[in-house]
Amino acid sequence: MKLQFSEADEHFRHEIASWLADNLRGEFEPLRFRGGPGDEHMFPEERKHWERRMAAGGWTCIGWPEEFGGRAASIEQQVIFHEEYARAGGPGRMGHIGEGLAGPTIIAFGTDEQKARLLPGIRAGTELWCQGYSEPAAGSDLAAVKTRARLDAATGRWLISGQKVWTSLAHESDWCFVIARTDPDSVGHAGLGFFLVRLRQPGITVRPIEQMTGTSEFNEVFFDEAVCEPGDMLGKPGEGWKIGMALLGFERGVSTLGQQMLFQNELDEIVRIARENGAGKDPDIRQRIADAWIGLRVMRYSAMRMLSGGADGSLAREAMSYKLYWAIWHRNLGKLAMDVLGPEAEIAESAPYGLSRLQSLFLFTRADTIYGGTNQIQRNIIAERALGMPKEPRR
Amino acid sequence: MKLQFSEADEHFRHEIASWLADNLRGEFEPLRFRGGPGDEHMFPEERKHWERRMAAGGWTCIGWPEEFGGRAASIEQQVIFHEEYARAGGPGRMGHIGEGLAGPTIIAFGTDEQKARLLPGIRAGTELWCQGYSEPAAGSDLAAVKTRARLDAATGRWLISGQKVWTSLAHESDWCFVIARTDPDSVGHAGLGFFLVRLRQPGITVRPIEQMTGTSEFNEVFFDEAVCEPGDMLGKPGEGWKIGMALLGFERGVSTLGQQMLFQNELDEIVRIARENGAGKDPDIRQRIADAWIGLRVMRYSAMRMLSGGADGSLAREAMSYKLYWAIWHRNLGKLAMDVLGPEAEIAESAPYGLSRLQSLFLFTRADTIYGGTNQIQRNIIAERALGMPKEPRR
Amino acid sequence: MEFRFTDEQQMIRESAEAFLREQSDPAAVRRAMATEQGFEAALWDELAGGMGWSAMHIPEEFGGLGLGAVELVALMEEMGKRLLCAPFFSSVCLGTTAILCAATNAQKAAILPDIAAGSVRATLGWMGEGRDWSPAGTSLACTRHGDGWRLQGESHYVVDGHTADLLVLAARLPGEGIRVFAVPAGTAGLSREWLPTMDQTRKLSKLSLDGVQLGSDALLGLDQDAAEALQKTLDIATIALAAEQSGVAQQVLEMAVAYTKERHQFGRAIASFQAIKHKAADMMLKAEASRSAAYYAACVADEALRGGAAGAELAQAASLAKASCSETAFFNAGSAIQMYGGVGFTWEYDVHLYFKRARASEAFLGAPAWHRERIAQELGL
Amino acid sequence: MEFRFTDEQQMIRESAEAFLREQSDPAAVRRAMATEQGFEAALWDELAGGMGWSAMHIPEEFGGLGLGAVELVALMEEMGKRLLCAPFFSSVCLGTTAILCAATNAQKAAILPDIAAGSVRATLGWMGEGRDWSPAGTSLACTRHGDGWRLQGESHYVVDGHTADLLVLAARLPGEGIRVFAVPAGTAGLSREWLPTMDQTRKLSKLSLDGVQLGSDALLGLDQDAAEALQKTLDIATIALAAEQSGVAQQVLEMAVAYTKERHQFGRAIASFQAIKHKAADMMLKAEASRSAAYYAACVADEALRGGAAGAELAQAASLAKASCSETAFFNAGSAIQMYGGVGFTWEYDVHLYFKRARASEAFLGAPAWHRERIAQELGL
Repeated sequence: MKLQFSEADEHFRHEIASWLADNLRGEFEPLRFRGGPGDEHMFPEERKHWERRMAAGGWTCIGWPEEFGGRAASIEQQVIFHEEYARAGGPGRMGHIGEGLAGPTIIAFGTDEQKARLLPGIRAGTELWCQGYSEPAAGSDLAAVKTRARLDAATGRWLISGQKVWTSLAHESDWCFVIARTDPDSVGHAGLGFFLVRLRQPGITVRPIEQMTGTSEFNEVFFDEAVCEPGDMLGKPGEGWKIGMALLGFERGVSTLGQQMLFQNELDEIVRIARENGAGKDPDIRQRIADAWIGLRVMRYSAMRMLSGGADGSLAREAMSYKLYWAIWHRNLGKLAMDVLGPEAEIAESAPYGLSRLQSLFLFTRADTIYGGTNQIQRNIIAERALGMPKEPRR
Repeated sequence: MKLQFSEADEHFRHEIASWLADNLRGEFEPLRFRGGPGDEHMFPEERKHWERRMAAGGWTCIGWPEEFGGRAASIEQQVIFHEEYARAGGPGRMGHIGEGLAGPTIIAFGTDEQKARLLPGIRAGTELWCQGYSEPAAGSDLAAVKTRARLDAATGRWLISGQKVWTSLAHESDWCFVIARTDPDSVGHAGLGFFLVRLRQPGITVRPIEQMTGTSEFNEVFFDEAVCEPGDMLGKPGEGWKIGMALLGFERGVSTLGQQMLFQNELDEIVRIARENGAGKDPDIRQRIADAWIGLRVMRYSAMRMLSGGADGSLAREAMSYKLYWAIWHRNLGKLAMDVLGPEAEIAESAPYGLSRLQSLFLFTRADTIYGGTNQIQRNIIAERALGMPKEPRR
Repeated sequence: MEFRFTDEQQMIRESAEAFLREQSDPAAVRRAMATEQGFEAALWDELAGGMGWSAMHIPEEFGGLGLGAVELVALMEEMGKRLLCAPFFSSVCLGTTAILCAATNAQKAAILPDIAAGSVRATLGWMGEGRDWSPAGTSLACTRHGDGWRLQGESHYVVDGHTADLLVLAARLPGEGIRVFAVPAGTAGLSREWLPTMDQTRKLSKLSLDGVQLGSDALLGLDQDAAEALQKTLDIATIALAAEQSGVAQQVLEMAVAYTKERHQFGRAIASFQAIKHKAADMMLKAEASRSAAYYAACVADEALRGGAAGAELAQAASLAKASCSETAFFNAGSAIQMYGGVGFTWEYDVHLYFKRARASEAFLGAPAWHRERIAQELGL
Repeated sequence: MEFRFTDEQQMIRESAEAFLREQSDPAAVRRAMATEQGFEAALWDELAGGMGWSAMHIPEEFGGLGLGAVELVALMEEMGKRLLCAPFFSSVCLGTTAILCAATNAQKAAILPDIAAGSVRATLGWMGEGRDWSPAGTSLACTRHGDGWRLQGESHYVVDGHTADLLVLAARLPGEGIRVFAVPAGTAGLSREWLPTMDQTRKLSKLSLDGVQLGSDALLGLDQDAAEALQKTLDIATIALAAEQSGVAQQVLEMAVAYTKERHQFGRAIASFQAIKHKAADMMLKAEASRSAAYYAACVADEALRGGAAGAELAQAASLAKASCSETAFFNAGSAIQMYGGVGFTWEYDVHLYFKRARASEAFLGAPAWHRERIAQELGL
């Protein structure tokens, strides 16, 4: 066990840092430190350009195998990439769902044809993805999916009908992956399929959800006999649950490190304000800042431990608590930001309801403990899967 | 709504304060501030004498109706009594189960004969009571009572067999009230009886339980065809649950005020130490002491609100949260005491394992959130009975 | 000692409950909060003039109803439940209380009848940009100027300051403590700026005073240090705000419990899961405790207003109530969002309005840690 | 960066796990804790001499195994799981580390081989009766006396001080900072008193030094301020103690989960109730976080012992690990008692032993709030 990076890794660090210094400037200067959680609706077009600039520099999908355009970067290199990207204030990635979720899932479960056809667009930053998991009646109960997929025998197309919700960036994306029920008589985990669906088609309507911030990062996506072309299903009918679970595993992989760096930027800003406005002299604030600092360090090393586990999207026993940990940590950070700001925390940037970054952070962090599985669901998962405690009796 | 006591009440305050000043001295001096929770095993004989002195002065069972030897003291007067008793350092009452639980239950559910026969001994401080509620396999699940009572048709006696646990002062008491199953085929709340049983008889064995403090306030009580004489059953077979629930209601009545005054003494001691040893300059300790002070005030006024509710042992909706509140508060106080003591908290008073009062407090408070219904059970009760949330489905 | 509402108090409370349920429903709240003014004039006229709420704790000799802090607290609790958008807290709890605590009888006779009638709305400004909510945080400066006074500086976080008719302003007289002034809205040199806030249901403003000239009669009370009167005002207003938060805490509990009884997941109403039930139980635990804290503090405030002995506990009682109710309102509102799940996070559902109010009120007049430190000082630590 | 145990470290860990499961079972713990000495000599001989654990982080040139803090942490974690009663923490983590940090090479060569072999047990005394666990809390006074030194005063809370062979003692030289001395147990003027403790599984003592005369060679290192060496020692020992707590936290979690799977109430294993499951989940959350904290801190301590660059983070790492692991161990042990219910409160069940150890270790070397404040200072607040 050791903390130092190898010389080769430090060379890699220099490479990405230099590239960012050379490229995150000029037209991209206004994107620095923007587009993160709670700010995802900002500068979408500019961030799409940035995605393509990243791709041109060979900095998208660096963890992918080389045969799919990646660098097969080691865990250490991916850590370094995310550190340097965040340090430079790299904007929230428009392509992160494709790079971090859709791509790895296609690599793991797709046919050669699907890989050849779908991966290049992700790698090039030209095709953006969003996810269709949650449904209105099945928030944390993923197995309660009601969206249906019907095979049109004449055309070989799957026709998808139903509704997904909490889909971020749906209005900016080209593709959506959708879990839908292929067997109308099935319940729970069985009878689901995993579909790759083009968003820009008549059968799909995207409706933004206005959040408590007054902004709309999330959407409802309505499917009315939306077409999934032949060859765009991943795996076989009935494998949807298995593929979906693996995807959730990828979600908690390396991308968490990028998230941590955003957290570090947020914490740094809060510490800076506390130093400047006198809040840092308040003993209660001092304790809470120290606690936040501890929590972030712990997250970093927990992620490192976690990443030394399986690379197939399966989660080590220890990794199951990660989502719960960061969600609570981040929610506390949002509150801390307000308390450090003091009376000024209440004042918005502009009328009618233009919130400051830290205000958005504060409000958005209330969603962290809900989406991707509520804290309650996470605790169930930990208790049942990691600790082997019995499931609750069903009625 | 007002805070002041009436002139008559203030006169009453003077009366009890004077009596205590005149009587809690001499032979009783060593009892001051002793015998509270975690210290209940101390000075049992001396405290029995004190109980009789109290009775002689007319200061036992003051809330009982005058016809049973009480003073029919108003809620306000009972508040005052407990305040002054605690202020004077009155010792933990040996007779509190009789006065606060058995007596009111007999008054509410007993026959005239039972009242005439049983109440005077409680009032006089000569007959001490303990309670037989919990069982080893039915900790928080009171309805899972397995102790059986069989009617001996020849003698009219009930013969009781089974085991109770967590019975405090059993080795010092004359009587025990016992909930036992009269109908061997019954389950849950049905088929229970409420029995008044003499402890000193061959069918009963009391075995102390050694606690984490190294002391033994609690006992296991084994019943092997123990005799409940004809006429010593309270109510009818099948009414045990109803009576037991009412008794639990009495438990959360006026006696809570006496408990609060003990809490006040504990808090005062902790504040005194914090002033003396420098802990009071520590911002974290300051916050926690203030929080404890707030909590105790809140308890006082919550109890006052609660006591303005039903006098029949039934609990107002608002009162249901009281046990949970004080248990958590007291547990936090125990930890606070240790942290105020600092490094010295670890040092015991004497070898081999003689703990200081605050150490005992700290360890004992871990039981507060367990006995009398765990915190988890309390939350169930609040959610289901006060908030009307659905019961969990049974398997 | 009687620790329940009198019949009259109970009646006031019930009529407030009925009135607000009708008049301050979510639609009304959303209408009012979207405006810069922050309230609908017709509603104010009805509750102030019609219901007499603005006259509540003004003595009868000054045109009021002669009631006290317990009644104020009962109203504020109900207002919290319905997130009432109206200048009640600013005009009645802050402005009126300041006049009651600081002014001479002659001044009270001159000013209070209009406030009681609801035709004049007052507010209180004292603090600067700092973090100190006590009189020590007073930011405006005053100097003697001829027969009268001159005020200079800024007053921050003034509730409804941009719409109030009468601004009660505390100012620092160098070397001589605090003075409190009654400044009409139209006074020359006074400019008022509405500041949009995260909680839209209560409006804040910033006042700038550039060489404002006031006559000698603008000084409330005598020409002596008014720090104590200001502190008393703030403590009483703190208790009122705490009571409002106790109403918020209770309301979000009821909303969340109702929602979880309806919402089904995993084949059951989610209210049947222990995780949800125990959260609700903790919310109720805190809500009940906070209510006790608010009622106790109300009794103390009542005594303080009437000059009774228990008024000596005012600072402790205010800090106790604020720490308890603030923490509870925030905890309960946050927990309610969690219990609602995804929809709790939308603009469409009302729970975020309560959450934002809970946060704003938690900070206003001092956060829990600030009040606990105040108690620690009172305890001689 | 590699954040997993090497194969060799993993082997050390697994052999410790197997050894302690056998040798430090509850019966052995209860036997040892009931004595004044607090450990069984045969067990010490086996784990020190036999297993070589007392040689772990002593360089090979001084008779040790030449391993480092990561190995120490791996051992301490396993010891925490089994509540080992032995002077490992006192002799290896405190005493030996102090010598490693403070002594000259010649002194190390003279002292360490016996410690490595387990034939000499050391400990460290520095603090007085106060609440300051840093070198600033040093209570003994030393003065130069002829060629040598004279020590006067009391040293409190000395782990195993009444049974150690060699007492490493920090003392204050007025105006010149701290000096560290190696004082053999039999030295004239030194008296040692065992103090019974609430946690019986680790023994504390008080040392009284009344004009203790020492030769010049008793001073460890040069005649210059040793505050930095003492601080480094304390930080490394703090990290070791934190690791032990992480073991305690993990063990009580496993015990409580196993118990609740067996215990039936309301017709179900209580482990099937969400209230129990979610508490267990929170315990695991904290246990995992604490393990990450301890391992990270172990890497930093390793660097610090070897003089590497990351050693500069030592103070932060120690405080991070202690705050995290202390809070977790106490939370988990307390939660475990709650999950056991009534029996968790009895002497008969073992969970109270863990609870008491958790509390004692939480306070020792500084409670979480103390360490968080230290981090706040490091962050420039």
